[in-house]
Amino acid sequence: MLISRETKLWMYKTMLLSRRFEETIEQIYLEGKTPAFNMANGPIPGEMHLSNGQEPVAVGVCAHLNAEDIVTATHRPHHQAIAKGVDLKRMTAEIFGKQTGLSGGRGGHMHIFDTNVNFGCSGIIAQGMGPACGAALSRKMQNKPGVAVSFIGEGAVNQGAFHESLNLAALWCLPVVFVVEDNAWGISVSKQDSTAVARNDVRAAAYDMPGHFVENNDPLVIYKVAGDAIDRARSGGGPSLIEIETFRLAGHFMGDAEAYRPDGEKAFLESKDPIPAFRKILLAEGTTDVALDHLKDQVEEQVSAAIAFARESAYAPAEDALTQVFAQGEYHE
Amino acid sequence: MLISRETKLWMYKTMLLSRRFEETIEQIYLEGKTPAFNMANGPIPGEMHLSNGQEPVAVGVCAHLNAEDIVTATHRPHHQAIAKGVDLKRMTAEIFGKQTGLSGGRGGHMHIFDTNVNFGCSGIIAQGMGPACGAALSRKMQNKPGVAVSFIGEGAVNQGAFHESLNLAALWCLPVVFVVEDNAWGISVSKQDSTAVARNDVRAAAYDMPGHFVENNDPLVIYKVAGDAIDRARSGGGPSLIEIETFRLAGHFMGDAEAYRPDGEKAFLESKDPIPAFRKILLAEGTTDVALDHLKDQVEEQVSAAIAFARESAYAPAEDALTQVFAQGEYHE
Amino acid sequence: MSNTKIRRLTIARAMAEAIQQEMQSDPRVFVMGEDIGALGGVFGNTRGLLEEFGRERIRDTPISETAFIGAGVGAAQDGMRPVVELMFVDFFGVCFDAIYNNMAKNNYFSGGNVKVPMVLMTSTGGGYSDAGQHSQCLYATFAHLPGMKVVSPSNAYDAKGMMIAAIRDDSPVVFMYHKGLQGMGWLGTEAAATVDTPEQPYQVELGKAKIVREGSDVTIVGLAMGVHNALKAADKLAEEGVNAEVVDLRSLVPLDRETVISSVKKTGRLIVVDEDYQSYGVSGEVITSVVEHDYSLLRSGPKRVAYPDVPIPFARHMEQFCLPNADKIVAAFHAM
Amino acid sequence: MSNTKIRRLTIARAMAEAIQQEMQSDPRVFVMGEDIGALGGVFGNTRGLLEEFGRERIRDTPISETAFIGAGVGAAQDGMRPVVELMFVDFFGVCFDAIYNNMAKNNYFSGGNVKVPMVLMTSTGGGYSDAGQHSQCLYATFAHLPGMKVVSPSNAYDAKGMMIAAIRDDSPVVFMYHKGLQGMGWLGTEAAATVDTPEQPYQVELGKAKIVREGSDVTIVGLAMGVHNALKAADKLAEEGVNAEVVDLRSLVPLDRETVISSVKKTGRLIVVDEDYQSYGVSGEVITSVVEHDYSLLRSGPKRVAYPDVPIPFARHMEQFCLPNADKIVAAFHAM
Ligand SMILES: Cc1ncc(C[n+]2csc(CCOP(=O)(O)OP(=O)(O)O)c2C)c(N)n1
Ligand SMILES: Cc1ncc(C[n+]2csc(CCOP(=O)(O)OP(=O)(O)O)c2C)c(N)n1
Ligand SMILES: [Mg+2]
Ligand SMILES: [Mg+2]
Repeated sequence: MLISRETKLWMYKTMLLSRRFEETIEQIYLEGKTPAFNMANGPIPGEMHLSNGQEPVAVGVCAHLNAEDIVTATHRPHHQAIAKGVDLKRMTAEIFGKQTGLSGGRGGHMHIFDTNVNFGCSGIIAQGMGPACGAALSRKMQNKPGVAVSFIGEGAVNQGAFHESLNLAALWCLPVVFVVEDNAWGISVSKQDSTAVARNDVRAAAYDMPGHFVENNDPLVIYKVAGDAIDRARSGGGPSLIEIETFRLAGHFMGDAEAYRPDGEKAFLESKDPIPAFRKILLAEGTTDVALDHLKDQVEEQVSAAIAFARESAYAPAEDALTQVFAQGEYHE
Repeated sequence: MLISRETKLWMYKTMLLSRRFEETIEQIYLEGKTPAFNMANGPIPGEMHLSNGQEPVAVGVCAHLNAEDIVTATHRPHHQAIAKGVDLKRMTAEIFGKQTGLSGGRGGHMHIFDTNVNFGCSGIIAQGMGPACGAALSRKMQNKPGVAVSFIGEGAVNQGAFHESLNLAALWCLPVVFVVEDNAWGISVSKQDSTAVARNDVRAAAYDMPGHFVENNDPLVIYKVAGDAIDRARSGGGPSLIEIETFRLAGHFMGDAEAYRPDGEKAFLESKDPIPAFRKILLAEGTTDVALDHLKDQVEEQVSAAIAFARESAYAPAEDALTQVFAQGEYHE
Repeated sequence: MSNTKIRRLTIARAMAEAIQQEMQSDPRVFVMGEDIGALGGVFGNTRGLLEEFGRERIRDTPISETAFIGAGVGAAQDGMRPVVELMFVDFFGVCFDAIYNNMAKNNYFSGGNVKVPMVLMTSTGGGYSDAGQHSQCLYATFAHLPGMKVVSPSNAYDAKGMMIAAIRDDSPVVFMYHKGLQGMGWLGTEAAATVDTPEQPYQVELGKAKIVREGSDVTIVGLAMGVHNALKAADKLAEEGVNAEVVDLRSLVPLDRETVISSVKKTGRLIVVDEDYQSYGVSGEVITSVVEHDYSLLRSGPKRVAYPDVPIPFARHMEQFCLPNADKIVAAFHAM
Repeated sequence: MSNTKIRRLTIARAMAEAIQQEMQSDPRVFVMGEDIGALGGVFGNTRGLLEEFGRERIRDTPISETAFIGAGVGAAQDGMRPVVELMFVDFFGVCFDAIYNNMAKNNYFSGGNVKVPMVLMTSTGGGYSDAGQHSQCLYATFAHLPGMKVVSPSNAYDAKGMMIAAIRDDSPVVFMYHKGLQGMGWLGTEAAATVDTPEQPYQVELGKAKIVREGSDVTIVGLAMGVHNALKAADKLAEEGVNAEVVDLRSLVPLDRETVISSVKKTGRLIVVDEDYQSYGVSGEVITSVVEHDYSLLRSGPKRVAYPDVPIPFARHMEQFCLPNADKIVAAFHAM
């Protein structure tokens, strides 16, 4: 599979966008949380799971997706959302809990839903997998185009939903691709302390579906492997499982002291940060510094605009908490 | 693995005991249920899942178990219970709902618990698997002998608990063996309509554990394969997965019209009934008809005695329904 | 009696007919679940559908409730209208996250942008010695958690109309059918649930209770099997000259508190019948709804006739000892 | 104040100390759960245990709640006394069968022959904007189903004594700890939960409510965070000359109805505070328990201050709008 220069630049830019977005969110998240760190305070309260370092997965996969394709994401959804084309302003506003947010502040950062690009989340481990199968089934039954991609972490593979969903997808030959972001950690528990096999691609055989493993967080390899799997799904060939080695550069969530990490791991991973690495490749391939800096400027602007939008937006009336429980907007006592 | 004549005779006799027990239960179950079949009536109300045809699995596996070993069984537990040495009289009384039953009538046929031989059940698909891991863990932590065997049906392999339990058992190297009774049907749904692979032994690779498949319901092969797996578990080698092709000669439960079965399947399976087949082998190996008939007589006596015990036992006072909810025997409103 | 033809259906047939008619008129409707195809549902409520609609739209599933109920959510969100069966409500423990954390909440989490028009149908109830993992009602377990409508019919007429309403509803609806009312002879059955049921599609509005017997002396509230026990109790009380009003809740969410309150206004007495476990359940909610609304409505202490807080025993006499019945309701009245 | 040393512990430390002491004295006790090892539990309640007891007895698990909670059941049945953590109660939907159909019922199914001495500890509660899948209480969801004790402490003294009692109990106990009381600064915390806690092991009997403030004008019943809201409301009411009695339920199963009823006998007024969803929940059960016992005890209509029947919103102002608080309790009193 050839990768056009345009696609590579989109990938780079999107990685950058995700990174700059999160770096900015990180700063703002800490507002109101010093001197004493208290999750409940500041303009962005609650848990915050950053995806720094995992951008290659999101862009390598989502480069193959259109708005009509479905993505189910997790508690760590920013990079995936951004790569899928979720409205950045409204997502940011949602993370701030504002009325202009994608759900008017009801969902927050673990519940990003954008129907325009068929993006959804669940904060419960592996629980996007069944819905991804269902969306894929819906397309198949309606004879409508579209594949579903379900992202999960390597910790999620030991959840029953993983097994049930892979079996169902294979049995019904659904257009769905399961992507495991192997960042080596499920909170503080390492992959080897949670999983009986070293690589989850071997588990694909249990469902008679293709399994792939991508090493070293390489966006270009991810692009190729994901492209093949997505093409296969699109053309009626059924599901695939892809596990991708990636890096969690930050803690599990903000505030995580990460004492469980082996010494030196963080520094080592930072030295392998995929964004500078990808920049080097692009430069080596002849893209100019100027061109890449220009992308960076565009990204800065997008992020600033999104943050400004979120900051300037109003909060919904508090009573709106009692709306949108049921489909007519009502709630029933 | 050599099989002693004594073991073979035990296996034959136990298969016979299970069969004759169920044939008798079948008759009694129908008492009070004619002319109109109504599950709620008769001396044995409720659902009744027979295991006719599946006896080889139970005896081939349980031949290797002692009272201290743990078995977790399913909604279809008679053959396993009998092979594990559950008190037949008290089990029968339980199936009749009598006070002398293993649980005084609280459990019934899907909830057979005999602590003397570490036997338990759950009527929920695959939910014996976690407890089997836990019992195995308990032995390991206490440095006490004993392996756990978890029986499930081939329909149960697509339940999340299967996956989670196999991973946990492998990860923690637990002395547990998972035995899948592949009778080709989960109620009315065939294996191929529920499972993405033809044989579940391939799924063992997903947990880096040995997987075995036994064809054609052969008690002697089952004995060998199970023996190896149980030895392995006993000696600290960790878990195994065994799938055994077996035959469900009856309906899913009594009252099942079995319209979903392909024409001729039942007759074909009956022609392969493992009990006469095993008898032939034993005869060929030199056991006499007289000796085998003698076993049969013993079995008849055991069954009659168990049924008589159950019939003659009293029902517990109805108010006993309100006891034994908590460990002190009490219940809390 | 008029000369229009009486068409008595069991609840099982009424449900199947409702689904069939909706499938005929709306290609988005399909059914998923265990043994709902060739078998027609263990409790008969999808019988005949496979023959008419084929395996694409009548999908037998593996025993993977988390995956296929989750798939129902995903399909509903993508524009389909799945009717998904959880064979026994007792099995909710293997798949509840897909139900209560996703099906029920995604409308809210998405600020109303994602609709989940899914029906989860599931069987409830005991009385036929199916023991403690196959006989529960769990009404309150579902009704306690926000975001899903929870309904349970007591007769075929309501079953058909409520199923059609549920399928057409843009909110997720949990449709609980009581096994003892299905009209499946092999389970024993309450004959009074098999009633005249129009052939033409019609809806019974979800969230509205119904006064199924008018009376002035005591209000007996129940749903599903409880309604039949209440009606039988009302007959017995009538022999004593006591005039009981019976309210069929039909729906737990939304709960039609007004109908209950109006009835109690009239009668001044309240008995709640519930086959689900007593504590933290339906009876407490109904009683509290009345007393918090107007403490002076009741002329004597309210009563509950509910399943005691014990797992359901297998033995018939033990189970029957625990189950609500007409005599217990009459006794509750006498104790008022 | 005496000169004995005050030893203020957070609930997190009190729980960890209780487990530690039981592990020291009883080799059958061990801990399983996600991130309970090196991390010491996301909410701090196993901190320090890995260092003392090692990986065999302090077992980090895969994210496989069905398997490891099921394993807890199997180990408990085999003679161990596992303390198993479900990180957030909100996750019960992926593993509830192991809990309510096995852990809770096997004692009964076996006629009392199989004991399941297991503690399932799980975090509850919101207030820090963790949104709708990480902020629930689900008290009634657990308490509704028979066979498990369900308790929730409001302070460190009770937490330690109740944890020790739970570990020593031969019945399964669900130990629900409220995140906002844990004393983990990063979650915000209710300072009043951090109280003097003896070093020596001691038990607080499960199933006994406690009057944490005596009064004569109104009974305010709550548990966990609700107790602190009730106490704050009582302070405010005191300024108006109203003397509120506050009952800390501490346990939902067994539910100490007598203590509540005795209190209402004295005060004639009842307010129930509950952070769990309102309908089909704790408030209905407590109120009904009083009115069915003696309808004449109440001098005015009972009130509930509970979480409305909506998923928990993320935005702080929306969540705070929904949560019970002291002002709402005071307002409820004024509306009586
Ligand atoms: C069913 C369930 N169990 C536990 C959790 C708590 N939890 C949230 S994230 C997480 C770790 C997930 O690890 P992984 O899947 O590798 O994703 P990552 O955080 O590394 O992106 C856990 C255990 C949850 N949300 N859902
Ligand atoms: C979680 C769960 N889902 C569904 C059922 C209903 N059910 C009982 S037996 C059965 C089929 C089981 O098939 P299999 O595992 O092959 O066992 P078999 O009946 O063939 O022995 C089903 C679906 C159940 N008991 N538990
Ligand atoms: Mg991870
Ligand atoms: Mg089978």
